[in-house]
Amino acid sequence: MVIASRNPVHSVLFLILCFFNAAGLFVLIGAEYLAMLLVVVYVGAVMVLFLFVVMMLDVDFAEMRQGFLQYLPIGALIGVILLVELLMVVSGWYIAPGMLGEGSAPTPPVEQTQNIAAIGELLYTRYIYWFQVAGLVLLVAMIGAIVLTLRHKPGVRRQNISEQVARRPETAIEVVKVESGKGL
Amino acid sequence: MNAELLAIPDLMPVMPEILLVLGAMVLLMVGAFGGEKSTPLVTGICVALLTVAGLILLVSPHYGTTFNGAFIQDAFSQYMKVLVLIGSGFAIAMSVAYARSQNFDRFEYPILIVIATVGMMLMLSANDLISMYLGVELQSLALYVVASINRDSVRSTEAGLKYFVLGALSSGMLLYGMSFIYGFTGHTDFVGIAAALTEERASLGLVFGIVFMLAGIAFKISAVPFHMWTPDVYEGAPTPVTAFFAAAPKIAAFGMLIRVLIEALGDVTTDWQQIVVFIAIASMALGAFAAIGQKNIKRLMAYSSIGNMGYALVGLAAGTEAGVHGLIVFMTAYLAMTLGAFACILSMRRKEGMVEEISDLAGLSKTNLPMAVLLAVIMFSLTGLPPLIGFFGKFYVFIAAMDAGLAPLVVIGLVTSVVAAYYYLRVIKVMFFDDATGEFLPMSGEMKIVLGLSSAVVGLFFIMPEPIMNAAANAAGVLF
Amino acid sequence: MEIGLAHYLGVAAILFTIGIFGIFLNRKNVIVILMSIELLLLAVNINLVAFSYFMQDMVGQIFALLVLTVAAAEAAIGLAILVVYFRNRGSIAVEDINMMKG
Amino acid sequence: MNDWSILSITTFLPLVGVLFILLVRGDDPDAKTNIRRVALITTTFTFIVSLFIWGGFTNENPGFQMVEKYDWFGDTFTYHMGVDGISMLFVILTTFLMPLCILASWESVQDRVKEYMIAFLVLETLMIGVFCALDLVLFYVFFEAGLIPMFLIIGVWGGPRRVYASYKFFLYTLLGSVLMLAAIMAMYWQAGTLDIVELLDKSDFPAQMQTWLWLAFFASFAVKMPMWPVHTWLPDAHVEAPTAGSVVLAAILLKMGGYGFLRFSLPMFPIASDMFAPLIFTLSIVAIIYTSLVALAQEDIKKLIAYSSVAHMGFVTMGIFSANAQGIEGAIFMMLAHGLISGALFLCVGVIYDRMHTRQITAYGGLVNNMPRYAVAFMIFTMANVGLPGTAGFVGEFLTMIGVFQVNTWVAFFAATGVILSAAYALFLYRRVVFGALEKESLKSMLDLTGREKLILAPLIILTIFFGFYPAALLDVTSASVGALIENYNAALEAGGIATHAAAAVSH
Amino acid sequence: MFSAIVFLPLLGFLIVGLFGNRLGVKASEYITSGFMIVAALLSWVVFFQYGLGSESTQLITIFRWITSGDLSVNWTIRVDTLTAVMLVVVNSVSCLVHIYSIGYMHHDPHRPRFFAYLSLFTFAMLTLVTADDLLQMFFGWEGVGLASYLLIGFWYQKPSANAAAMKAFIVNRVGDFGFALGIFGVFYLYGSIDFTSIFASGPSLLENKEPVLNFLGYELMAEPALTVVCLLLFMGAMGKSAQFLLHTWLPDAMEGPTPVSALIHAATMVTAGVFMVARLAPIFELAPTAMTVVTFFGATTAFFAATIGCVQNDIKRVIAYSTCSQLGYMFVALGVGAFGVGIFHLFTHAFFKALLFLCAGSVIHAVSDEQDMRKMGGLRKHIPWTYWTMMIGTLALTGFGIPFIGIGTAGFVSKDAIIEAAYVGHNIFAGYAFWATVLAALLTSFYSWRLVFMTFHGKPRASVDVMKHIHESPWVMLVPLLLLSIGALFAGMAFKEAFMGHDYAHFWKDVFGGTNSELAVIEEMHHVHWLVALSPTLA
Repeated sequence: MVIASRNPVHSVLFLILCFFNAAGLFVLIGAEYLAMLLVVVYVGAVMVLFLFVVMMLDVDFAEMRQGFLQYLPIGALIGVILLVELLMVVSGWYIAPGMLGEGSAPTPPVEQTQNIAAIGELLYTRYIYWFQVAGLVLLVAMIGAIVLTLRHKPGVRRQNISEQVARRPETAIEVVKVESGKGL
Repeated sequence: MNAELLAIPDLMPVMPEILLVLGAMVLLMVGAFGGEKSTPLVTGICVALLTVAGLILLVSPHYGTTFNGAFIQDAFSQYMKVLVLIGSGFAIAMSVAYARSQNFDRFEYPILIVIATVGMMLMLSANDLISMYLGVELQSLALYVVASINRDSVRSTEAGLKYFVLGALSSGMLLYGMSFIYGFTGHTDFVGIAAALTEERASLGLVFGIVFMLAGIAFKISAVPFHMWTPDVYEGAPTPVTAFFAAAPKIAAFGMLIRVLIEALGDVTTDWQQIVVFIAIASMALGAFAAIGQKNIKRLMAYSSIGNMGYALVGLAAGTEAGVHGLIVFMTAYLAMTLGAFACILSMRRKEGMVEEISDLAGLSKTNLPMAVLLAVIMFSLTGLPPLIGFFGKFYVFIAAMDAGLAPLVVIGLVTSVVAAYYYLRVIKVMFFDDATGEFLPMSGEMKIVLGLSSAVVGLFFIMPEPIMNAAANAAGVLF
Repeated sequence: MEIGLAHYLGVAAILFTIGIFGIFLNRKNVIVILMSIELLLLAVNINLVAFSYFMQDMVGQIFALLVLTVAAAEAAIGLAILVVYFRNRGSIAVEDINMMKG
Repeated sequence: MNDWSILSITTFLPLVGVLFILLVRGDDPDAKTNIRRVALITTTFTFIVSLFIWGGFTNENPGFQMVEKYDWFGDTFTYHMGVDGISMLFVILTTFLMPLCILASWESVQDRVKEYMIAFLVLETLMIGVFCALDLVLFYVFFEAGLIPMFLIIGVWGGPRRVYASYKFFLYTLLGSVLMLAAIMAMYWQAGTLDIVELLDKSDFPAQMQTWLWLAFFASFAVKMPMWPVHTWLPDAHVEAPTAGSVVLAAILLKMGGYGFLRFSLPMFPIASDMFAPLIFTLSIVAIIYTSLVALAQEDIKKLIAYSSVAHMGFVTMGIFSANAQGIEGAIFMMLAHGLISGALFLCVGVIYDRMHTRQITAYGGLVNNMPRYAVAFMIFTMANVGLPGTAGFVGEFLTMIGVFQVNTWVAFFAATGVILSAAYALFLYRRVVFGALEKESLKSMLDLTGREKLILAPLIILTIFFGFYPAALLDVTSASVGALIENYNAALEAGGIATHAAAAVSH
Repeated sequence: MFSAIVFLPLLGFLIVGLFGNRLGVKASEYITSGFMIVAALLSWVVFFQYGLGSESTQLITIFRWITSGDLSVNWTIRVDTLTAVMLVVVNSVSCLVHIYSIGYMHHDPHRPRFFAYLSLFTFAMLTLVTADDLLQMFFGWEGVGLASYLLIGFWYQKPSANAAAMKAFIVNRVGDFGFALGIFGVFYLYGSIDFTSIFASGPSLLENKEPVLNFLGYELMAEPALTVVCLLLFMGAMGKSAQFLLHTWLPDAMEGPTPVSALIHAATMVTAGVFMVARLAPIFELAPTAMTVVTFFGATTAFFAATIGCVQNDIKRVIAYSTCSQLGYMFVALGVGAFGVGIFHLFTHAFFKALLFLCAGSVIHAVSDEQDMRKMGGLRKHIPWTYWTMMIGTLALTGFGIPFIGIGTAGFVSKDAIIEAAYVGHNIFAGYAFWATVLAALLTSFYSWRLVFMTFHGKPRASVDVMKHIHESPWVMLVPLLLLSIGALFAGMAFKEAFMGHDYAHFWKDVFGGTNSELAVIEEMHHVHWLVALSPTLA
């Protein structure tokens, strides 16, 4: 429904639902921290952002579905083929026995460490590099969003404190010598 | 908690990147507080930063891996990084005059380019799927913004939007592929993947992973069939941005592609060779044929770059040291030619503003002979005529492919290059054979420098080929 | 029935397909495309986490965490661009993104 | 004997001229004159230097002489120059014709003189380089780079349809030569070297591969020659090119194809050459007869001569692939002679074109009345073109035909009909242009040859006739190298299990 | 001396050709004519030395021409009897034509050019007849073709002249096509193209029992191969000597000035084909089939051309067709193996045909360049010298003489001999040739006398205006006429014994290969039936 619904607002809501489900799955396989993150970050932040934008842009949704069907047959065909292939690939998937725990960073037993602690331990030591780069990515996102959307609207009055503080009589008052008999 | 985890990693190999990142942040502050006035200063310092980083790389490179193998610095990454830095540096320099005339002299622009450059450098140094992905994203996000930096222009923002949508899609595919590879090998670092792969033959899952990953990267290098964004973005983005897009990110993506395919997946060459061959053929053909009808020179360059990526992929398809060597030479050539060409395009300024139709170049040989000659040299080089650098680039790529038994591919490549010759010739024809329709404003100083340098490399490479050839050979050598 | 790796991967595959489907079939609204991308990334995350769990390897989860981060950043940028575009063009219908052709 | 790199000096001397031309400032008539002078002096000097090559050349030595070899691109390819009996004369031909070309464009080119002269000088360097290069890539570099100046010469200083012509020229040639490039790469892969000398020494490519390589090289050289049916670029290029451009095109650039066949196809792929000889013969015959007939129907003087060039090149290819001494030496001689003669013919056309600015045959007639000297010169070259004995044109034609007769009489039979046809079109042209009453008003004011034009044509006349009577001057140079070439060729064929023509022929 | 004979005309050509305009007309005429006179005298000396004397074949190599592989060609002067005969013919006629032209061409502004061409032609013809190899012969062959082209097209403002010149050149080229192929064939068979080695190794070729030549897909044994080669060479001869099918250019060539017609199209160039076949007699003899074909074509041409000659109105064309016809006679003689006879007819024919042409020129000159016989008539009184010399020429052409006692004009002696030779010839076309030649002789008489009567007798049909201007030619034109008349009258009787009589062997030495066939023919000729001998006279 995320992609099929007529109204984008509904789409967003369905997407949120989807994320919740995924979070549930994460919990099932012991990735509690990620599940929480998914809910907090995605549902809490990103999806709200989406919703905000959708509403802000206030698009004309009336003609949303038109034209959808015209590409449907071929699109569906491709989609189905892709899906079947993927399912074929993954259905037979198994983890080679020799590979269990042979990864770069074996999961510590649940009894010893909690999931969040395990992640933190790795992320801040061995994988500090990725952490830093991810930070950088967020920085870029920030700069980008600001650059693109922030605009100084002309005509809006702003308070400039330092200017106000630095105000001096010389700049504030204009002494005009009025010639007699002329007026201003 | 063992000591290994707590030891401070060796930061020396990462020096250039650290320098750039810190510099970028400082400049951000400068810009934020300095306001619009500080733009020239920021721009200048950015170029300086890039230069310094390049010099560090050139003069005292520290080879080695660090951050537990997530980051690698070797001759290959060194060489490619220098290329990237050159591309970025010149791109910033070229944008100065443009920015002044087009009212988008925002200080964020050079900073974003610097950060994108850092992203590219990380891509080149990535020795791990995650590092690779983060590098890609760092670069891509910056580029999305840069593409739509001229936010008041519909075309610019449309370009940004297109680039973003397709770029994000490609990231998704890249990631999906990566997840398969991870799932199959149990590792994200290249060494581990390579080690896992030597033990057993590739399964269907791995092949799928590779396919998705290649598709993702193909987006980044705008190879067919993932090229759709290229012409539109080239045309829509502000010209200096296009110049930047055409040069540095392609090189970085290619470097990354080479490393992942050779280092990590070197043992399953047969699995990806077919795909690369297909993409290469499709790119070369599309680049050659689609460009014929173009009127806008930026679109022309877009198709040209698609085609060129096809040629580069030929070298990769060979999968041999010679192939990589050829590819590196080719990318060097490509960089020089692209920069030169865009220096010319950026100089197509008239009193009433920028123009970018090919027909606007008419009679350039009468109004501005040096520019016409140099652009012609670059066009001939793109055609692949000796003794210009474009010829040697293609030559080395093709000879490696021939060596690898890909003769049909080579022949197709050569034939498409003849087709491509047609539209390159058209540019020359317009400049030399047609009558002038109007004069351009004189070229600005930095354009002259960029154009001069790049066409010097293009035209005179054959006299002194050893430095580049040896460095490239060196770079290729470390991967095998 | 034991829920195995294949099931997780299957779910991810379906999500991924829907995502792709959404991008290519959508002719009307760019924002849906952005959401489809989120779906793709979610699929990836499910994959990663599943692998991580069944291989007993933390890297997968860390990868997923980073993907999550980046996806958020991407969404921000994407929306920003969308907004800017909307300001210029007054529409975000896919059909209208056609200033340049060729 | 090779103390001073004479080949490199000859090759790059014109570039020195380019530097001097670049130093000339200004666009006024004086500057133009200076530019022309510099170009003339450079080319003349180059010619003089190149004569030392001939002077130092040992006829008896079949191998390469005056060899220079330096590292260039590491071990892939080297800067390797040298000449042997096959190539040396082409170098001389090039250097000899260039001053004449410069002189020929002395007055006809007034626009962008500087660029024009630079283009020509660069072209000269590249052309000499082609004949001197002893490394495949080096060869290819020179071979291909020649396209650039020629493209510009046709395109910038050409006639009304110059764009079309230059494109056609460029793309045809490029398409052919990229295939050759593919073959070069395959050779490198197979033999591990691109050094021509080494490749010649051990030309033992497998038969199957030879076939492909041969075809690839053929694609390039056939276009360059040009052979039917890929000749169509030539008439257009000739018609549109400025006079001197036509001269260079006809006299030298076409020869690269023939030279390539001799240098590569025949010695390196003997088995394939033997196999494809019938193909070549067929195409040559078609070229000779068909293009002669086409020439007969032309209304444009230059086009007519261009078609005649195609026909003559048919003789050359035929001679080369007859693979015997007469055929090959004849082909070489023919190329040299054709260089002089067709060059001269184009110069003759240029003379009247400069006066009338039209190349339509119908625009002329009766020129002998007021241009008797011109008529004489034109007559001599026409006759040489026809292949009248006593002119240089005859010897080559005769030798190629006698050579091919020993291989295949059908071919000789049809080639000989070309002799009739060439007489027909050449005389038809001559009659319409030169003979008859001087009726057209516009022609009456035309003046006879100027001193400059005499200076251009005189050496060509002298050489045309001299080599007609004493071709040994050239044949002696080539014989040793050709002899060695044939010997190797036959040896390779025998090794390949193919009966050679020599064995089949009657013992004398 | 030999070099002088050959190269004096060339020298003349070069001097006048390059500097003619500066030297002036008079000087040009005198230089070329002077050189020619010297050359002519020298060639008579040679004739007496080599023909009548006992000098044997001599080769003078001048320098190398073409060396390529096995092929080696030199510029050589070969002197033997055949050459000597041809030298005499060429140089004498040429010399007289030069002198004649001084008078005939005196209106023309381009005289230096004309004389240069004449000398060039003579030089080319001389290289042809002195050639020691096929290629040099080919050089001369084409050289005369060129000169003929230039001379026919001398009046370049006349479109018909240009067309005729082109036609001559191109038709000749068709013949050359065969000649060239023949040369290739000879080289292929013998590995050499110089006469000395060909003749030396000629018969040995026949001993080879393998197929020796693959010609156009046919594997040929030695004899057929030789036949093919000979036929190809003969094709060249047909072109040059205007034989049937390739004769069309000759009548058209009459567009050129009359002295040119006399020199080229009567006396010398057209005989090049005859000369070539005679020169290659040793090869032709090995190929009987080829000889048969030669006979056939010769006979056909002799008859056919004569029939056309009967209906022409242009005075020069009549003579041109007669030339064609006479050349046919010569080939008949060659074809049946009577080489000496053929050459003898060539020799005598040169005198009387040149005479006829020059007379015709004189007539034309007299009637203000009118060539149509229908507009002449009654000229006998006005130009008596011309009339009488013309009579002599006609008598010689028709072969007037008294049978059995050996008195007669030059034509009588040689033509009779040919008819006799045809009668006794052994190839299958000999009989055909005999009847063809006899009939042709009849027709010859008819058209010759028709010409004389139409021109000189009857009432003047020219306009009054023209008649007023009729005048006898100057002496410079008449002297050559007289000299040629002497030749036409007596050359036959004087040299009969040498060419085909008892001095045959001594005269010709082994020029024709020394085989016996032609001796046999000569021998038989002397014993033919009286009726046969009489037939030409009757005719």
